[in-house]
Amino acid sequence: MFEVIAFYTFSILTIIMFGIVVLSKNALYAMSALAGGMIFIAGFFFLLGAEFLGVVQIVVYSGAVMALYAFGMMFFDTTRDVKENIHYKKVLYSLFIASAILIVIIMSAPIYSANIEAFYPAVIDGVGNIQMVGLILFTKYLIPFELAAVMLLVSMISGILLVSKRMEMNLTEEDHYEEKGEII
Amino acid sequence: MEKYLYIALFAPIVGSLIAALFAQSPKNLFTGIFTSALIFVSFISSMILLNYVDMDKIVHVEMMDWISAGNLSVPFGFVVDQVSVIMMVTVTLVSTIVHIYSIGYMEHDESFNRFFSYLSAFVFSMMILVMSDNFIGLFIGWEGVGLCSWLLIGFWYKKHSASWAANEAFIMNRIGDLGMLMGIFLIYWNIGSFQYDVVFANIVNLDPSEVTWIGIFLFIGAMGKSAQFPLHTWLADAMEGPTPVSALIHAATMVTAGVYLIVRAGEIYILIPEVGMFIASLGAFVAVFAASMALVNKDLKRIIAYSTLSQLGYMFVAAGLGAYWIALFHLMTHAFFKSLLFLGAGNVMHAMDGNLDIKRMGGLYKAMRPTAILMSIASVALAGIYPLAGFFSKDKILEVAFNNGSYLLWGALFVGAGLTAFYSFRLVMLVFFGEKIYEKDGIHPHEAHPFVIYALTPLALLAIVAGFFEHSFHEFTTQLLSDYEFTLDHSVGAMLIFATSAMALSGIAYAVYKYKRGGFSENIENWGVYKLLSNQYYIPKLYEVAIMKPFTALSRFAWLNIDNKIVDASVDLIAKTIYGGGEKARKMQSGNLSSMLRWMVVGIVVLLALAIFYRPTV
Amino acid sequence: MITLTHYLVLSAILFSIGLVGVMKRKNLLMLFFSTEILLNAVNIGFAAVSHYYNDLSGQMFAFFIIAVAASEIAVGLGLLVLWYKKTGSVDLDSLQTMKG
Amino acid sequence: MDHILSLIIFFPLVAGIFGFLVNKDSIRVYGITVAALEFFLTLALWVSFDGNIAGFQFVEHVTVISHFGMSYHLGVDGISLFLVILSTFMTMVALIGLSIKKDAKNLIISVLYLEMTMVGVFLSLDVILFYLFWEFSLVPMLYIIGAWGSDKRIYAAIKFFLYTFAGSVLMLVGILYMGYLYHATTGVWSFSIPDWQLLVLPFNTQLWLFGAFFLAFAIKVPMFPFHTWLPYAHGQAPTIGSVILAAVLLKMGTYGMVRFLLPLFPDATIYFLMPIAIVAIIMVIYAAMVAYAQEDMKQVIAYSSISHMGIIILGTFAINAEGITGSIFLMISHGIVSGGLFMLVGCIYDRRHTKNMSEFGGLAISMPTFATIYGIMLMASVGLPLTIGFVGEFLSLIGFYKVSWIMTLIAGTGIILGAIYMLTLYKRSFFGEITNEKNRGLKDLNGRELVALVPLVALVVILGIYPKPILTPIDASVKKMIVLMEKKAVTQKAKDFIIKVNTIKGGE
Repeated sequence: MFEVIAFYTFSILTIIMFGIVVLSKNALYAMSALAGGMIFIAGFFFLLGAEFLGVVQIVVYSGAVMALYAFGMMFFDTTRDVKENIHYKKVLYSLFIASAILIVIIMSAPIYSANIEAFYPAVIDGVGNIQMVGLILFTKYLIPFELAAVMLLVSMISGILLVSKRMEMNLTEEDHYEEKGEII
Repeated sequence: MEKYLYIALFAPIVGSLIAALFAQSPKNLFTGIFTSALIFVSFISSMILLNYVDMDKIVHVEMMDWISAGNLSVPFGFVVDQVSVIMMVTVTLVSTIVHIYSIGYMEHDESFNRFFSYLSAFVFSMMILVMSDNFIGLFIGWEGVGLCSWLLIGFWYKKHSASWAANEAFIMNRIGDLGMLMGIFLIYWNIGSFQYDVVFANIVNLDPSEVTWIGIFLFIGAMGKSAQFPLHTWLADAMEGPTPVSALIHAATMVTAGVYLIVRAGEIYILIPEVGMFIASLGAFVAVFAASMALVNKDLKRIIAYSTLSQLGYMFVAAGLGAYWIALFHLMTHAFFKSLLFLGAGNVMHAMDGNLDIKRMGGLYKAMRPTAILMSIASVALAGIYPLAGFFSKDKILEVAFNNGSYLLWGALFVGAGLTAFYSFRLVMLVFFGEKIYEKDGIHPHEAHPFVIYALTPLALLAIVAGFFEHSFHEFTTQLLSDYEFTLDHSVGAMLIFATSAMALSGIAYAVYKYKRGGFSENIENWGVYKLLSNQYYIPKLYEVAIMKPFTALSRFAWLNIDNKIVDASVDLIAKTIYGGGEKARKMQSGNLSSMLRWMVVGIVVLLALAIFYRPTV
Repeated sequence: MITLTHYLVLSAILFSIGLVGVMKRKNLLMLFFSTEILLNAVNIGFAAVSHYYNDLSGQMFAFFIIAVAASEIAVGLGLLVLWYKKTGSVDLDSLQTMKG
Repeated sequence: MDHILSLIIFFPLVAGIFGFLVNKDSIRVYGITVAALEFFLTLALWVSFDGNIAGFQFVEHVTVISHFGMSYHLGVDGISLFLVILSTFMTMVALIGLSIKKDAKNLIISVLYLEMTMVGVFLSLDVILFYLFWEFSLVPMLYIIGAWGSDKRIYAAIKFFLYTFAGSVLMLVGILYMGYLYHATTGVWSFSIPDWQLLVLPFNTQLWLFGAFFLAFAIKVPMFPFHTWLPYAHGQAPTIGSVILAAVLLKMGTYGMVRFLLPLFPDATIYFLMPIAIVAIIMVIYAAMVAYAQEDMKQVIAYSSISHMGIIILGTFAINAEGITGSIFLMISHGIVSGGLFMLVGCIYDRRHTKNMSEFGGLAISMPTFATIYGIMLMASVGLPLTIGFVGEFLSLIGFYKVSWIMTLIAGTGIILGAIYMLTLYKRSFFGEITNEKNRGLKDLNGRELVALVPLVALVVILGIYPKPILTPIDASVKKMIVLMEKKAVTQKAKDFIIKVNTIKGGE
């Protein structure tokens, strides 16, 4: 019973939060709503017994990613409303509807799962989720895991380089004389 | 004897090729003499062969293979038998005389050498035509004479009318050639050979309907070459060529090739009397039809051309009714007197500075007596008066028609005989006697060179005496050709001869009488009949309106409308659609991330829809 | 009882919301937010399948997706900042130099 | 002599590459020398060719991708031998007659590449290799038309390229499917023609594959109604391009028909025989009529090519030894004759810079040699006996007569119409008085042009009188092919038909 209540509560909250993200005109509100939505998603993870994933979700998304966005937003003028000119509204809205309907149809379609077998059973007696995740991550998924690590490292370095002062100076030196409007 | 065969065949082409080397250089008497000499050599060889050929002694050679593919095999083979040797002698004799005559006739022409080259090439083609031992060889000659005829009619190519007439002749002949090819194809697929002997030996085993078709197709070929109705218009126009050409090609030899074909293929036609009857009927029709046009024409050469047409009709009557040796006999005698007539006309034409209107001549007898005598002899022979050559051959044809019970044909030929006599003497009277109208045009006629006249005498001699060889000719040719049996009573035969002679004589008499007294009054030119005849029954006009113009219009329509506007346009339309589609699709690639994202979503939607709704049955 | 289907429908709804965002928003930052929504919608699906089928592979994929998302944001934000410095705008319509 | 075929294919390519190093002034001599050497190589091939063997000779086989059965497989038989010789001969003659000075180096090298691809098409026994050469041949031609053509050259070049390319793409699908079928039947991958010829296909499959291959060949030939690229290509191409296009490239289509359609899909061939024959007849008559309506001398000859190709197709689809042998011979003779005619038009174009017949008239007065050679070529084109044009036309028509006499009669009107448009052309341009003063002082053919044209004239006459050395090898190979077709045919109807058209009724 608790599970049902929790699911619906989280569902409604997540949808609302993400709805705000998509529709809000203020970037700050959108970001805050996104952070909230992430936390609720972590709630789903806990509900599904994926504790490790839930923790990672909160730490990485609500913590690190949001912090990054927050820093990023300092560069922009966030007080101003986001102005967006939308052309071809009819096309746009029909696309919204078509895509939404289709996706829901797919997902709610009876999923035939008879021949899906679990290779890595999630629950073994006496072994917790985090322990299992660790086991699998470092056996079967070792190489992807290492690659993900390298990828994160690379992106970190590139992130730093892109925004760092020296880099910026080089770029502005080259483009100093270009007028801003020309590129548009 | 093979040696003589090769000499007879190849001497003309040697002459032609050597003359061709000088084609672009100025006049060189040597070419004329040289080619004439070689044709004469060919004539001598033919005479030797004529002497040699007898019952069993036929010269038959196979020079080399020509085409062989599948089951088909065509050699260059030549045969000298009773029929071909007659043709060879006739052709080479007339050719020799025409060559010598041309030395005089063409003496002022800048393309003297070229002329002799063409003329000898023609003789060569004609020799192939008559000497070949198979239908394909015949066809080679057939087309070869067509080509030479094209070259020679259009010899004075600067004249629009000459080149037009040349093309007309070639194209009309091609229509016939197609028919002939079809006949040859039919022979091949039924018998598997083109050799005369094989074909004739096996033709009896064929289905009668197939034989009928073969006969019809071959006759279509003959119609083209021999200018039978409705393919006759080219012959009169072909008179644009130099006169010796008209004498040689369009009177004595090439146009008679059709008759030769029917005679040669007699063994086929004997099986299909219905087709033979049709040939004879058409021949009789042409005999009268052409003679009627000759009655009113004012052009010297055209009159003789129509006369030729009419005489070809006579030959076809004989050939169609199965009297092959008579057809061949008339072919030979006709060759002599008709070429004589033409060559005489050439002299007249020269004397009149190229003027051909007989109404502008008259009284030329004084100025050119030998020519007048020669032409008169030829005309008498043509009219068929005893004892000249025409009498023997033409009367025989009438007899055949009567004998066959085809009284209608006989009647037509009988009328034709009268007409022939009339127009021949109308011509003689208007040209040589009466008032000297030419003096008004300030022309001073002069006789041709003496050697030209001398060259013509053998022809005149033959036109007079050839008829007396009838019996030996009959014996000689019927060794090969099937004989024709006369069942007529002697007295009826005599009656017929008398009637025909009377008809011819009265025709002559009427012409002489009428034109002595100044001819017909001018207002007959307003008669409907006169107009009809002088416009050649409006047939050339009809061809122009009903065939040439629609064809040109249709061709232009096919090009401008069908080809450009439908076929090509539809191709271009495809290209334009694709190009236009690309032009429109280019907008998709606006570089705007937002619209790209939208397209991405479209893609996702489409793919998802496919994944859900399209389930291939495995 | 909450079944797998519930989770998948939820995931689909969230994904749709993300798509709407991707299509509608012209602000690059907002676009990033929308991509996050897309990724998280999928993550829920993975986790749910993993739970109901008793197979940890789903969680593993979700985990890697988080890693990818994190690095994407790091690089993406860097570029965005650079772009903003250059043009003073984070509007998508300013990114049209690749017009074909 | 083991690798003579490879040598023949790749010699022009290598020579072409070295051609880049040759000095601009001596490139013409270099090009002619290379083409002449190549021609002598093919002559050597002919000399050592055994005309009594019907199968492939000088076969070279090197496996390239064994996994998919693709190999470097060459061979020559009676059918292809003379087309190869024709290609090298016409290339040589066209190079001798070349009068273009602008960028002559690039042009000559393109022509050498083109020669390689043409020879390659005729010599390949592997279908993939065949397809490669088939497609490669488009590129140099595209360049030749596009770079040295007249005003609308780009349009013409692109049209030529895309049109023929669209057709051959369909053929590629057919090739792949055929390869797949071969694999499915035998378990081995192979793209070699001799292997494919042994594969018996079910009737319905044959129909589809026939369609795919046929369309590619039909566009190349070009058959009505796919012919419209040809007048443009000819009209705009420089003389050398037209010569090679008409003499050789079109023959690739009909060669493909003989090599692929007949032996691979005998039942489909017989099934589609009548519709194709009808189209061919339409093509003969229609093209002849359109040719008659043309103003441009070159267009007349272009359309006459279409008309003659119709006869070739008729001969091919007669399915008897006479017809097919005739059609192959007609390919060769048409190559020589139309090539010669295009060169002649090129000669007058060089002098007057126009090809419009109304500009001419009386050319026989100012250029007698030119008129004579033109006349001989024209007569060969019209199909006069004892010229090269007659033999093929006669055999093709006699072959098809067995299939249908009435259709042969209708197609035979092409002979008449051919005479009409050709003689009209001749009359308009050569006969009459000189009406245009510009035509008065024209120089007659010069030495270079004569050197190029006289061999053509000689061949026209010699092969017209003695075609046997060419007919015999062709005939041997064709007979073998017909036996193969008869054996392979799956339907009784087709078997009966093949036997019927190859027998003479009342023969001994």
